[in-house]
Amino acid sequence: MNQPDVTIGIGGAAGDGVASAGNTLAVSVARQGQAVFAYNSYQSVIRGGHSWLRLRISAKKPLNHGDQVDAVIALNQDTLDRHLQELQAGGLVLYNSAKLKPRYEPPKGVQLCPLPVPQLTPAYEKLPVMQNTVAVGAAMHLMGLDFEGLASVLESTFAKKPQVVKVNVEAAKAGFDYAAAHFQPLPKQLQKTSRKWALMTGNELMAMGAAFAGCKFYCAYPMSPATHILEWFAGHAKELGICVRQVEDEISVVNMSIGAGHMGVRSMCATSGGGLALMTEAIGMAGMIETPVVVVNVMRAGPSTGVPTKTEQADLNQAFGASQGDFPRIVIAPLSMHDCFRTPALAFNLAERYQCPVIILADLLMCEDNETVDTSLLDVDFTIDRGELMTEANAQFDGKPYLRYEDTPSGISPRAMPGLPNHLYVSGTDEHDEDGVLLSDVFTDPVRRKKMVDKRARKMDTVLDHVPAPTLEGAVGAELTLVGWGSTWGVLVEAVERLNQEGISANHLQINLLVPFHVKAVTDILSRSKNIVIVENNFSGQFARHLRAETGLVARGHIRKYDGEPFEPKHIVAGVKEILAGKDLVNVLSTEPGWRTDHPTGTSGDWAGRLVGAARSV
Amino acid sequence: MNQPDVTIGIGGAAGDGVASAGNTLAVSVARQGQAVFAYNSYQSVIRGGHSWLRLRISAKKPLNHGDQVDAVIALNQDTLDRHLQELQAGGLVLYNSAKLKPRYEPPKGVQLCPLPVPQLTPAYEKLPVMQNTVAVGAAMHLMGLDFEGLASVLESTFAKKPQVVKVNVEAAKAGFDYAAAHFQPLPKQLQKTSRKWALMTGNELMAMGAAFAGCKFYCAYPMSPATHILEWFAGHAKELGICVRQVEDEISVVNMSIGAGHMGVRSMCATSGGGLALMTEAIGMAGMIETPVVVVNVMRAGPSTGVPTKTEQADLNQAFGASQGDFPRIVIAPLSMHDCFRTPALAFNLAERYQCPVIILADLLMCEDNETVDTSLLDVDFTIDRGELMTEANAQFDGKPYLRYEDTPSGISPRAMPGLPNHLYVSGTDEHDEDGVLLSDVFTDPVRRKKMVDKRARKMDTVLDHVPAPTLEGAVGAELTLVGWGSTWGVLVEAVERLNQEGISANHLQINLLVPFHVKAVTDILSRSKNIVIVENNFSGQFARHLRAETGLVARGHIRKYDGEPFEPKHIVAGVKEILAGKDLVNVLSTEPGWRTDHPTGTSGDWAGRLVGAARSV
Amino acid sequence: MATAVAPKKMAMKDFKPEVPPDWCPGCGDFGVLNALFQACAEIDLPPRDLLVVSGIGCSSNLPGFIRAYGVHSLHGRALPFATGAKLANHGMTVIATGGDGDGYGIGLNHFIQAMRRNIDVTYIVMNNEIYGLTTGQVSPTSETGMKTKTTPHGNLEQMLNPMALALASGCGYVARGFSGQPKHLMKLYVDGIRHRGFALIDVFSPCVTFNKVQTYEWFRERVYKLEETGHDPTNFKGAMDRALEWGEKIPIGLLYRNPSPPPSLHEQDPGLQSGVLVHLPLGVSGEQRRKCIGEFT
Amino acid sequence: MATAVAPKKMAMKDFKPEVPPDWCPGCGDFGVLNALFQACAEIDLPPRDLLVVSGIGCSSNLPGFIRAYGVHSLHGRALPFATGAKLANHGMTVIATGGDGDGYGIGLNHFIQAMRRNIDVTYIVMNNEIYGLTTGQVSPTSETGMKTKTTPHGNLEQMLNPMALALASGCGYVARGFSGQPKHLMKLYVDGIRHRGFALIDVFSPCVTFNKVQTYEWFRERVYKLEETGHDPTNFKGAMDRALEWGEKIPIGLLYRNPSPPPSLHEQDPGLQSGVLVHLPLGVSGEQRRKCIGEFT
Ligand SMILES: Cc1ncc(C[n+]2csc(CCOP(=O)(O)OP(=O)(O)O)c2C)c(N)n1
Ligand SMILES: Cc1ncc(C[n+]2csc(CCOP(=O)(O)OP(=O)(O)O)c2C)c(N)n1
Ligand code: SF4
Ligand code: SF4
Ligand SMILES: [Mg+2]
Ligand SMILES: [Mg+2]
Repeated sequence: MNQPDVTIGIGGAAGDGVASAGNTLAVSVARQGQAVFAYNSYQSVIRGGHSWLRLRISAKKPLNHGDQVDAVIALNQDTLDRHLQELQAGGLVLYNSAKLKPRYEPPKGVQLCPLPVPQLTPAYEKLPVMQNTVAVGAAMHLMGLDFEGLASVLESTFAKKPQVVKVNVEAAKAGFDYAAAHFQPLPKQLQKTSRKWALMTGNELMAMGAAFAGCKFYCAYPMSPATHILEWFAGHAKELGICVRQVEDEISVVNMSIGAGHMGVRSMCATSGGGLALMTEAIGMAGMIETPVVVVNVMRAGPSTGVPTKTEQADLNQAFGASQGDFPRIVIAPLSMHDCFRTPALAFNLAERYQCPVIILADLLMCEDNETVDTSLLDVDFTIDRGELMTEANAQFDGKPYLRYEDTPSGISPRAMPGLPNHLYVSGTDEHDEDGVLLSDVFTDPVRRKKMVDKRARKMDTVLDHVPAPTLEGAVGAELTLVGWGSTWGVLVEAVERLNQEGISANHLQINLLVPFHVKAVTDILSRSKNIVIVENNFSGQFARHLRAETGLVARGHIRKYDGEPFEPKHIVAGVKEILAGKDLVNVLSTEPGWRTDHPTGTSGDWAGRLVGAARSV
Repeated sequence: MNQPDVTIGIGGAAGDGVASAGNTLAVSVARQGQAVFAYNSYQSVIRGGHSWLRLRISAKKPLNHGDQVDAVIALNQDTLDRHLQELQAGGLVLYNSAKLKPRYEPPKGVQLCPLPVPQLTPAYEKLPVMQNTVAVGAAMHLMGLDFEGLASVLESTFAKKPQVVKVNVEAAKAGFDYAAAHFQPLPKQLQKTSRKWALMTGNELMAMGAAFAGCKFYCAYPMSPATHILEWFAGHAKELGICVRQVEDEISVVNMSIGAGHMGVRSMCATSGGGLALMTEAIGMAGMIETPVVVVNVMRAGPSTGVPTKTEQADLNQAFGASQGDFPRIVIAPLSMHDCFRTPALAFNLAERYQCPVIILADLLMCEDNETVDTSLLDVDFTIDRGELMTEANAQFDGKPYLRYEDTPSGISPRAMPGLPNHLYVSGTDEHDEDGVLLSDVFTDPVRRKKMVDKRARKMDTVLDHVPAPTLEGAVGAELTLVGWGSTWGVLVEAVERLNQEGISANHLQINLLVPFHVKAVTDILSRSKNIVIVENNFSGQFARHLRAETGLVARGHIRKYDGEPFEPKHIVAGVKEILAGKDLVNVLSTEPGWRTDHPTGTSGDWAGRLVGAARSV
Repeated sequence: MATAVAPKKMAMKDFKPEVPPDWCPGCGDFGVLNALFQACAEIDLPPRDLLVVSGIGCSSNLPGFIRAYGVHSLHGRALPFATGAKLANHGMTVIATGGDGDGYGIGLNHFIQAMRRNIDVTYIVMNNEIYGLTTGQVSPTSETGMKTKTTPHGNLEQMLNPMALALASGCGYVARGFSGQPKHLMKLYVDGIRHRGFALIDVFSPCVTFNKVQTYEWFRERVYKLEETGHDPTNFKGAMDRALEWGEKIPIGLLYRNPSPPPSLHEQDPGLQSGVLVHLPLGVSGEQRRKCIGEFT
Repeated sequence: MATAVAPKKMAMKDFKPEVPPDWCPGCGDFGVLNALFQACAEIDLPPRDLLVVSGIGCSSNLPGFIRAYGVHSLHGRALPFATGAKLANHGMTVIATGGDGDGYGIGLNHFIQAMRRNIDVTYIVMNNEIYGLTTGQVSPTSETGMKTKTTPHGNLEQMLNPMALALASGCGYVARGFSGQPKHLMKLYVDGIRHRGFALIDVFSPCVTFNKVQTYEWFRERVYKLEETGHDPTNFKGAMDRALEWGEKIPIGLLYRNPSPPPSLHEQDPGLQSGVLVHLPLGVSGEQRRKCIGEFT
């Protein structure tokens, strides 16, 4: 980390244009070779409320959104009031002085940067959102970047309305120049590079990765935070020749996806927890009829409807326990946004090779937020392994009856694509024999029943050979091993660096394949660890339990978070210190002043006359 | 076990009257103070096929169906052919000599007992099913019982048709007398006692137990093997004042049940695995809005549709992982049929005290089969604990606003029955504050969010105080501890006796409360055990995994079965011996000759021309 | 009961909550809610005797915005929840509310079966022909050809017709309102709540943020009141004709009311003949118990 | 492809499987199946081009009893499975089969949406007005008052009317047959399979074991053929009138056929314009890839 990084927070109400200002800024810095990691904390209202977008920007790719803002762009008074206090010496806040005024004393050393927007752009009078453009222009300067990147972004954004381009570019330039003339630049100045970044969300990466890996059928029912996968697919269906359907519910979604997978296309669907609950019955069907299907679950804070706009990692139990009975399934949790891009390809290969359902456990943090990914990592040809699939191109007919569920040594039975001559079969969710004929309709047949259970289960024997085992990151022999799974990878990498800087020697193991589990590899690594600390974004420690069930390993300490906000490096560092001081479980909490919320009925504040009806008699 | 026991197998096709003959016999022996344990192996066809009902009869209550038949009543030729070979010296087979003829040599010492039915009852000519009555009469004699019990049963069975009573009683008597005159009685002769037994299935016991414990709302969608709970309730709804509804699907079932529970009635529903999958989303809702509801899952052999008429214990993962996120739930597996009767009362008390969903994990074996239960164990007043429920009778209004989700020290928030004055509230599946107002709609509120998760979770802290910990059965310090859960209790009790008789010192721990888990009590017991052997009726060892996850304990050996047929004591004894000989996993299999099935397309036999279409070209 | 409550005439304000709705300014659902306040006052229904159950969606936030007992259940499950609640305590008035996605998408099966079942629940559907809360995807009531985030080339499916489905499913009270006509809507509510049995009130309730086609203006140009045309709501075939009308002119008002409605479910259910379930003593008498056991001896 | 197959005229025997159906002797489903053999032969459909998808129930065992590609899926889910299959390979003929519980109970939502969606699937429902496989519980099509194992005091719900629902849902081919009239039924199948788009054929298929009311005789006394009455199946309102008929006389035959049917879903879906999905090359071209990435730079 020899490159400086700057974190800018943009806040406003829904409708104030937080997202678009953030996007303009992010793409502009990306065009100057900066990498970005964004985190947007927002509210489940369509208009109004508060939205707080943090962009961490650096020439060296940031792996998380950091834990300290350097600059704030306040689009409304509320933002100014909430977040001013979060800044530290050297930090600054940009705001439209014609509209907003700080109501608190800024922390020591924090620079107030009022922008006289009406003077800077005449367009403001009719288009109040021009204040955003001015502020973005100013921010570019204060970070030490050039103006050109921003101009080119504004040009492409408004490509269809040339007059608007001009006004915006002028306003941005005015902001840029005004900042140069009136404000102190940030202490950390960014360096331009020539790297090419694409700014994308995990959802977009997941969708694009799936399409590149041969997904031909995508079906979904809208559900946050997975909806954008559907929207990306819908927008690209025609040009890429993919059938994309929104249907009546998640039950229909998964059954259609399995139906399509059964016919021989690569088929995927996505949802979040409650939708996955509805899909579980059919996931068992896919296990039983041995149909490849990929089901993405973008986790959000539960239980039940929970907090739809907040992140969590608490659906591992659900994925593990999806559907009744024992059957082969694979569960993978991508570790980063780039991993969101690669995971569908892996999932399809495994689903087709092992003819079973594959569940991808992603989460809101990685799927809804934006990150820059090196474009060269995206422009790749995925290896496509369709497993033992018999098509018109490769099928041999030897005159022998075709056994769809043949009891082979590997447990994998060559699968004929329906429509093939000489390979008729029936796939049934009842227990069936090798030829597909139901065993459930005979009186009883313990021998054949057992044979078929064993055959299916045997397929899992070789999965681990096809998925690299996790490896220890950092120094072997460190005092402390942090263990995480899924999206916490980026925050843990940085936490480990900081711990080491602070003299606490730590290394790191991140798990992506949850079922089946790399028992041997993980045990080998962790049994050599001096102190294991498991970090996960849920209440009960679902992964810790899974690890113990699989390997018997018990951690020395646990750091958990289930307050809706994601981990930041500082939480982990603080948690580790508490554990080293003797605690075994640390539930960390986000407590930034900006996150203090005025509860509509004020449970912890003043009650009088505000509580839902109950206080009045009926 | 100083009382002899006799096992009679009755076999025939669906439509031959196997069940009614078995029922007549069972109730007749019960009226002479004999206890019965029945197991019916049947086929998922409505007519034809084969059905094989085994009744184990003794003055001392048998805890399982045993592993050896002493006598066979063959209602058709198929039964005679299949099951004759299962008999051992001293055994006998009864059949209608006018219709059937043994086609194999009987095993040595087995008595053939042909009944010349047409001579014994003139009614046979018009009513072929009279052969059953004759055979049952004969069997009564051969076991050493009186005729009276049988006569009284026939009288009550045909109470509405007096002519039929006469004919049946005469036919039964003729069979009884013919046997006395022509056949050797069974070597083991039963002794009459004066105990009172009710012959019931676990489903009936579960339904009745629920009704006695105050269930006022029962809703279901038919699904084997849980359907009979619905049928019992439907038959008793009117007289007992219970609302019983069959509705469109399991999603509707569970949501209605929760709706009813929310209003303040004790509400239950039941299904099997695939239905439970559909219910999982709403189980999470009950957890979040803190509504008591009891959900019964009668497990059958899976995965997916699986083998609907066969038993298994493979839905533990599903129950544990039902729905997304972390929330309090309770999972209980009854240990016996009598326990099926008691469990709903326990479940309701826990559900209401802790305001959470309770899942009862029963299985086909215990729920569909008949067993005698001492009537004095059924005629009891259950203690009803409604927890902190505020009704018009007990609610105090102190003028303060009512907080439905008040953050109390126990985590339990007093629950007002809707309709109460001054206690209006909204229950939402979104995260909400103490007053019920949504937290998900505020910007973010890490502090309150965490508070509410903690509050809900804290409720589970005292559950273990209200459910007795499991206790070790048998000699402390035995060489071997068998550990089972749920319905295997009865077979394990007998297996332990036999092992001890054979000089293998063993004791036994049976678990009924799965979530939360009696970690301390179980660890205390098992950490003192020399060798743990876990017995469970599934492929992957779901309980063994659960035990390890909860306690870290790993067994020396595992005995598993997943062939559709239930464990018998002999399987356990044999399994233990293999483990003592060094194996760590023994998958036992039912291999009685009677269970050999002629597969419709003969996977393991002759193929020619029988296989589904594939062999012919299209 | 701790506090005796003097009977009094309810007014709109008695139903207005402390928590202000967080719908977008101008959202049609405000009109739906206001008319409901009025209808409840009109019926003189004490809030404590009212249960409002919803699913998930913008519209389904409604129970949080009315002073009554409320449940904000799962997406698509308002009707089964409401059915269980009504059967458990048929002394309470039960209203179910939700959106077009909630009721006609994921919850469609329950909708149809609830009508067949004739449960005494009033169902108010805020039909904005879009998925609002998830920010603008196609709904079952979106018109064919409509471009949404998930149908960028236009919706290929035929619009679902809730009026015709309700008639075909034996619903005894079938009405449609428009949130831009709150007085008219209020009347439909009052009659619907008073109707013994299932009552459907589908309400055109514009989503000002995501549906730029079916706006207030769009509806205002098209809707006409059946009450002003001499339509006979007891004539089933006439109602079906009106139900199929869509385009230049769209009818609102009471399409159909069964002139001889069958009893509602709770009036017939054998188990409910002994009284309101929540008020029955729990468990069974010793005599009943022994009778039940005796059947198995 | 290994073996070249000479085109030939299909006969009933080509569809008869080696596994004999295990329905109860006399079950109506035998007639349903036989008529299907005939229809497939009539259409001259090679078994390998036919996919038969069912749910769970006695009736849903059908795919095991016909030589074709088959799927015996989940209870209530035949239509979504069939829809996914058809969209993945629209070169195949897809027939979905099942029972009244499967299609009109647990699967009702999918049924209605499939009709709106106009997926080119022929749906054959063996309607015995009872749950057969689970041994005799009430079904959505059981008559009001019917006593079953779960309605010992009589069914309280109104019978679901699949014909009226199909019409209200925009189904372009709505027919009803009787398994006791296999020739007539066969003709309905042939036309239904040939219909471009969703086709419903509801078949009265008596359950001889559990439905002692709606027997062969019961139906024989009541059914009459629309084809013999001059009924015009292209007249929607006339069809609705017929759909509502139930009692002494019950119509069978083609109730409705849309005279100008819209294209079916696979003909319109933007993603399917490049061809049959299963035959498209997997993945995307380098050019397409770079275009997709470029949108984010
Ligand atoms: C099982 C499940 N699937 C999906 C969602 C996500 N979701 C929430 S609201 C909604 C649709 C809202 O549309 P509608 O019911 O029309 O209500 P509106 O917001 O338009 O008022 C969806 C799909 C969910 N909450 N649960
Ligand atoms: C999710 C689920 N719920 C319940 C069942 C049990 N089940 C199997 S078939 C059936 C109903 C059968 O009725 P129908 O569809 O009319 O077919 P029929 O047997 O009458 O032909 C039911 C409820 C199931 N298999 N899956
Ligand atoms: S998004 Fe639409 S439906 Fe939702 S609150 Fe806003 S205007 Fe209303
Ligand atoms: S139970 Fe009924 S539907 Fe099922 S096979 Fe027998 S007759 Fe047919
Ligand atoms: Mg809507
Ligand atoms: Mg049926």
